[in-house]
Amino acid sequence: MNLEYSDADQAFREEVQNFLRDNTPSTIRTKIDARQKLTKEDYMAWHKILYGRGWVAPNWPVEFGGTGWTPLQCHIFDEEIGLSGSPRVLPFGVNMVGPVIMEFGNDTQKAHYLPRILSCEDVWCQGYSEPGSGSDLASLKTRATRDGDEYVVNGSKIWTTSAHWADMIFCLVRTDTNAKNQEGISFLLINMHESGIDVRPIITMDGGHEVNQVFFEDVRVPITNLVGEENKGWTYAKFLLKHERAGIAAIGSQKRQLNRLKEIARAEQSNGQALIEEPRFRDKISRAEIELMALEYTELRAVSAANQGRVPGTEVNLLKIRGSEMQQKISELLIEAIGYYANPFVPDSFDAGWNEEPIGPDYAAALAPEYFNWRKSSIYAGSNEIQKNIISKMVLGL
Amino acid sequence: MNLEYSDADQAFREEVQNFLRDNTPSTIRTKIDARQKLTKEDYMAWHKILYGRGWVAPNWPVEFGGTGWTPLQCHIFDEEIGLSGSPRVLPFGVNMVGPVIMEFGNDTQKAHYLPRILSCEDVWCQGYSEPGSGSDLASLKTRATRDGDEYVVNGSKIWTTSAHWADMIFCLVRTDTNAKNQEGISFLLINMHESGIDVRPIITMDGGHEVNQVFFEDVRVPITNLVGEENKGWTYAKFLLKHERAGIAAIGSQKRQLNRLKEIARAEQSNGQALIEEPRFRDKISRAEIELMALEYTELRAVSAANQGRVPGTEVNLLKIRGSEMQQKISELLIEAIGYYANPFVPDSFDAGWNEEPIGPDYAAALAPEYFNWRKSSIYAGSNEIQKNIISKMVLGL
Amino acid sequence: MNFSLSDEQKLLKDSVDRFVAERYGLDARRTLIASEDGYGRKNWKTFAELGWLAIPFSDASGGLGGGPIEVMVLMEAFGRGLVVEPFISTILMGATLVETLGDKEQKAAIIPPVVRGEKLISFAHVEAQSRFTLSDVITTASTDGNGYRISGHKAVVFGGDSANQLIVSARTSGNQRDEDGISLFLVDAEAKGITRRSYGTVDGLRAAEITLSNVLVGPETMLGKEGNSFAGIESVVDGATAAVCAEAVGVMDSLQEQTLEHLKTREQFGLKLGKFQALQHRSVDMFVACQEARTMMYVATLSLNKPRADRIRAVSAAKSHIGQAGRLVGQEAVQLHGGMGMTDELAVGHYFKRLTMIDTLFGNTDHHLERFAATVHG
Amino acid sequence: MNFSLSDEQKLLKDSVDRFVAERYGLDARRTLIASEDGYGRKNWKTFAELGWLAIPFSDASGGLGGGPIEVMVLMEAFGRGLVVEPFISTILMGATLVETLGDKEQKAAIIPPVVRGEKLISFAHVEAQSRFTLSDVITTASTDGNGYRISGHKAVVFGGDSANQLIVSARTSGNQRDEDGISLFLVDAEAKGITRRSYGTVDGLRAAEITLSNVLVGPETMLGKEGNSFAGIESVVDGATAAVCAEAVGVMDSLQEQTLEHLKTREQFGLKLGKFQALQHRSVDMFVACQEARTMMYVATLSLNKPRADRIRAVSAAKSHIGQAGRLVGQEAVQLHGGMGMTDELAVGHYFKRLTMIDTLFGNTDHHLERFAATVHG
Repeated sequence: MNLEYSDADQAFREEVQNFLRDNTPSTIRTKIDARQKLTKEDYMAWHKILYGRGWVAPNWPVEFGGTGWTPLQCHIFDEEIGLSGSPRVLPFGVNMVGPVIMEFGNDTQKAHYLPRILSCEDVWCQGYSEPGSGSDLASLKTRATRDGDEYVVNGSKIWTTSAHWADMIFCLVRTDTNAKNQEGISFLLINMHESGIDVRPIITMDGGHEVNQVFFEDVRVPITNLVGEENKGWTYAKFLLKHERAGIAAIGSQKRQLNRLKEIARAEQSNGQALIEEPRFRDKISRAEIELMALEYTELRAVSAANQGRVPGTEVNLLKIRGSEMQQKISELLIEAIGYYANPFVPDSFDAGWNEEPIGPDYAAALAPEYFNWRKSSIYAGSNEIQKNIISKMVLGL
Repeated sequence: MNLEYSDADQAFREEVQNFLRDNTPSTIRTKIDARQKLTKEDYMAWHKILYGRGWVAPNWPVEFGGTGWTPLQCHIFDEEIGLSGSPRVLPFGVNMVGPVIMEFGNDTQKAHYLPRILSCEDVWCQGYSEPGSGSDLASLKTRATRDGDEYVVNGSKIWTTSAHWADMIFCLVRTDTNAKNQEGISFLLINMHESGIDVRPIITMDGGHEVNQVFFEDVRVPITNLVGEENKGWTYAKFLLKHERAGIAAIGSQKRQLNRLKEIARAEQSNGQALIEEPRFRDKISRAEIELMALEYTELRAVSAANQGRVPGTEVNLLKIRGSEMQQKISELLIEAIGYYANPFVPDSFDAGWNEEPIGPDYAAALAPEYFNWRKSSIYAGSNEIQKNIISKMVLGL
Repeated sequence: MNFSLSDEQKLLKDSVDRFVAERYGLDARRTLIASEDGYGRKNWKTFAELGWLAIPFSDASGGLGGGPIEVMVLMEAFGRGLVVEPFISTILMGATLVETLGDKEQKAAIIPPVVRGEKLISFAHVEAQSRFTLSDVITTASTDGNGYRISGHKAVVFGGDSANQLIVSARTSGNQRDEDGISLFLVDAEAKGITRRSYGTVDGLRAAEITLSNVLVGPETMLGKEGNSFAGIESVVDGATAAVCAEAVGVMDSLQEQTLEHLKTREQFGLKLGKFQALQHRSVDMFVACQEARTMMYVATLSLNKPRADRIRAVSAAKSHIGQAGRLVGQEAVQLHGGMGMTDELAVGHYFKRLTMIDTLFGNTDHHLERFAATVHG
Repeated sequence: MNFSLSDEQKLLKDSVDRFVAERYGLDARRTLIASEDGYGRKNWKTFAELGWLAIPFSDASGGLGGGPIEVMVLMEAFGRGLVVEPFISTILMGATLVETLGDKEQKAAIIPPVVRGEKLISFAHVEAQSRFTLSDVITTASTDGNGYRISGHKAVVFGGDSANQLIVSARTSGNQRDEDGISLFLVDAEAKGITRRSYGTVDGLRAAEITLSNVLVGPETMLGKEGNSFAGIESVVDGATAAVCAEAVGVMDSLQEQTLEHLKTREQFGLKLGKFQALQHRSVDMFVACQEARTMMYVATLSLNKPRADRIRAVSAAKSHIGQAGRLVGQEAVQLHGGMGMTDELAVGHYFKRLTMIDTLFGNTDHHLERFAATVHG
């Protein structure tokens, strides 16, 4: 037992750090530092830089273009991405549909889609949730009806992140309406440029546009776009959930946020002293730091087990719960730190090119919208209530 | 709207204070100050003193020997009892079975039992819970089978406070085993000195003996001891619950505990200063004080409404939850205040007449046992989970 | 001891509840926020006609002689409706400072037009470094002939964008956080040397950063005695603090109702959400928080006219308590709504944002915990 | 980065787990507590035979050269079994102080008999006023010829009732809370001038109040250099703190298991308690708390040999975190057991009491939060 990273891992970490420092485009770096929105082009540019280095899909097997890194190396890579504030690669291709195609797709699908995911020729999004089925995913109603060599898809998906950027969507659709809920579902790949697809933005309470509702009206999809077997989609969806949640605790970016909190608490004044000197606020920071330490090493326990070849289990559910709670806690402390300057809201200031004086300190503008936005993290990717149901059943046997 | 007590209420409060100061026997006062256990004789003596003053049953109608006080006066009386640390009258006669007999008993029962409750000729206890039925009270199994002019009672009751002191027990018993759970239950008064009754002490984790398990084996009870109608006991039990919980938030005694906490925090040292000066602990006291303020005035909202003739509703459930949480919180702060001296445990020191030097400060000995003992308050009298179920259904309509 | 409204107060409550129910749908509010003024001039006129703007002022000043309870009744309803009109900034802060500290002429000049809805006044007090410390003022007013020249920067002045007049606090003596030495000046919002930078807030209000650069004012603009305004500021801010406690209670009750409605409607796994026990118990926690917040609203409101220490104890206890209760209710309301709770389309997010920002007004939970402790434990 | 036990450590774990499972039922423990010694002499002998008492000491001292991980393995199992034998006081405090600060002769005289189970030593350090401040010592040792005379009162000395020897801390110079000026003395527990008042504790251990009145000791009894013991005390106490973290994790895991067992067995309203969603989610909160507490146990244990600041950061983070997690798990375990959880008869209350008292040992949650903050933020 030990908490140390090996020399090789340390060297790997430095390699990642150097790469991130030397290869993040200055346009992106400027936006990150100013906490402005990244565009689709920014994400694509960054994806291609990682692709060029061979690092875009660390978790993939080497034969498909992965890195062959150990789980611990993948963790270090994720942590450094987060710490540096570099964008994460959009997960829908690389982390989600990619592994499903690898595992369950046919050779044609593998040959066609996987390279395009790696190179970012296709931007993907995920069609799971529907307006009527939130936590109860298996009650989904979007139908795919067989018509010759095609499926005809009708229905609607909601909370579809990046649908407005995407070329492809992977969908759970109902192919057998007579079967019980979880049976009768298929896993279908749909071209977003097909006619009959309508993407409508959903503005969230922070004023941002990340998610959409996607409408399908008689959208025709070749049956060759079916992954695996018809009516077996639920199996693939469950397989995918495990991949979706790797790194979900986002240790690196949480450490970055905590550092930012400390910087702000050093800069903010309270009654003539730095806010960080105020015992109550200092305690809150300390508690967050300790909780983050507990979260980090709980994740490392799982990573270390994976490093020794053990298959990850239900610890992802625990990490999802605690990771989202921590993100929310730190973002709450961030707005608490800035007092009255949490109030001003200048949406334009989040766009690149805005170069007016900030209202109040330059770190303040984004914090309240970020706090509002982070409320999503205990809702999405399986709400924390669903995570608790899962742990209760699968781990505790209740 | 105003928060002020009227002059008449203030004068009443002073009358109560003076009475308590002048009439609490010194033997009892000494034990209270030393935080020693009161005996049955102490409780009976105190009961008789209040009886002598006509104050033993404030909530009863004047015709039965009550005081005719307003609900606000009753609240003031309770508060002063708690603040002074005087014993509370055992509730099972005065607050529980008394009102049931008044409302549902026949004239013979009223004439026989009510005066004896007032004068403490009978000490009562309550036979509700059973080993198999905790929160699910209506699943009780103790049976009363009719045999001529008698019922024959078999079964067992648990958590019976003061059963080892009691002359009488009021019991919920099953008189119709074919009826659904809540039907088929009757309300029976049983003489504890009857043969076939066995009282076995239950020692709680604080080392104390307050509760018992009571066993009934072929206990013969005259049918004249049935209150109201056979198989209607559940109605009477529900009626009683409202009476049981009046004053459940125990504002006066909680204020007394909070004052004690402050005294101890002034006496205890932490790093060369009084513990109460330590910002973290000071905050905990302040938070407790604010929470207690919220609880007190929430209760006063209910009392004030009752004073204007409105019937008390489900606020008792809220007061039960928050009252018990506060008791537990303050008792937790009390052990936190004394550091290492929470550890020593000298059971004899809680008995009257023990006059050795205390281990550590004289206020320390009882605090850990009290903390352990107060864990009961979120379990008994309808666990807080049951209270939440009730609010959810009755108030929120879920 | 009495927690019932008088018959007159009940009429006021009916009237404001009706206004909010009929005029303050989410869409109407959106339109107001997007408008140039950022609030409804017509609404403000209605407030004046209904006498609401006159409530806190004495008969002598041209008001209706109402008190904290009437203000509480209004503010609770404003919370339920997420009303954006500048009632706090103009009525409870600006004009109430004039009522509290002004001389006869100042009251006569200001309160009647305010009450008629013709004049807006904001209190330009908070500064970038001051956080919640009311005595932390570095804006200075130095004498110049009979008058003064004021220079400094005032931060997040609510209603400062639309105000006709500003009450500016400035230091005429003393050090940065001294209570003595703070003076107040009634300044025309368009006066020479004043720069206003206006903006919206995350919860749909308007505010401004206000820079004063050698703004020349006459001696008649001074409100109260030179260097002696702190006690007045403190009592007015305590009143406004109790008022936002009432607003918070209105917001919280509405969130609780919206959430219950959602739980009773939305189905998952073949059951209404409200049948899931974990959500039931969390709804009860929200309910308890709302009830206790209401209690503390009463305690604060009914203590405003008590001696200073009692007032501080009650107001700070309430603001601290409601800050925590509001966090619980707001966060749970969003969570129990699921994805829909995150959208701009549904009301719940807007209520959540207002509740979040109320915690930053006049001192957050921790600030008032400290103030309570300092008053109670010395 | 590795969280697996070595094969040897796994053998140790099997052995201590087996001992606890087979010998430490609640009734056996009750008998030990009620016995005159308050612990099992036979058990202690077994510990010696199995080599457990030798684990933390170097080969040179007659030990087995084990480290923090082996101690953690033992302590976690002791937590699961609520073991009352004086392992912390004698092995982790008393003898480890000798190992850390003693000279060759002292080690030779003390560690071998301790390891053989023939000698018990307690550390008499805490005083009535000191709370959790390790440097707060007013017991004095003044020179007398070649030796010293020690006077003072030592509070809640665990194992102090049965110890053959005491290590007494006393001030040879400096002021009440100075780190410099604290010296340690090896004193015979029966020495002239020592009064011991023994008692049981709420969680079934034994301790004593120890009064020293002009106790004369020779210069050879001094452990370490005069006035220079603080660093040694601190590191030994950090080790013991990490050890009680491991004990707490054992207690918590057991409480979690007992509670799950209860929820799976007990029926109410026609259903197993474990089918009620509110209780399911609370069980998950307990589970998460146990998991994170285990993580922090590893972090503390694996940081004990790091530089001082790193060690403090890890140990204080762990003790603080586990204090909170333990409160949650303990209180919920009792609550979810209902009335039965309150009884002396069931195990759950005994585990709850031990967990509660662990928070008072070596500094509670708040103390370690402060210590963490002071180390991290300076």
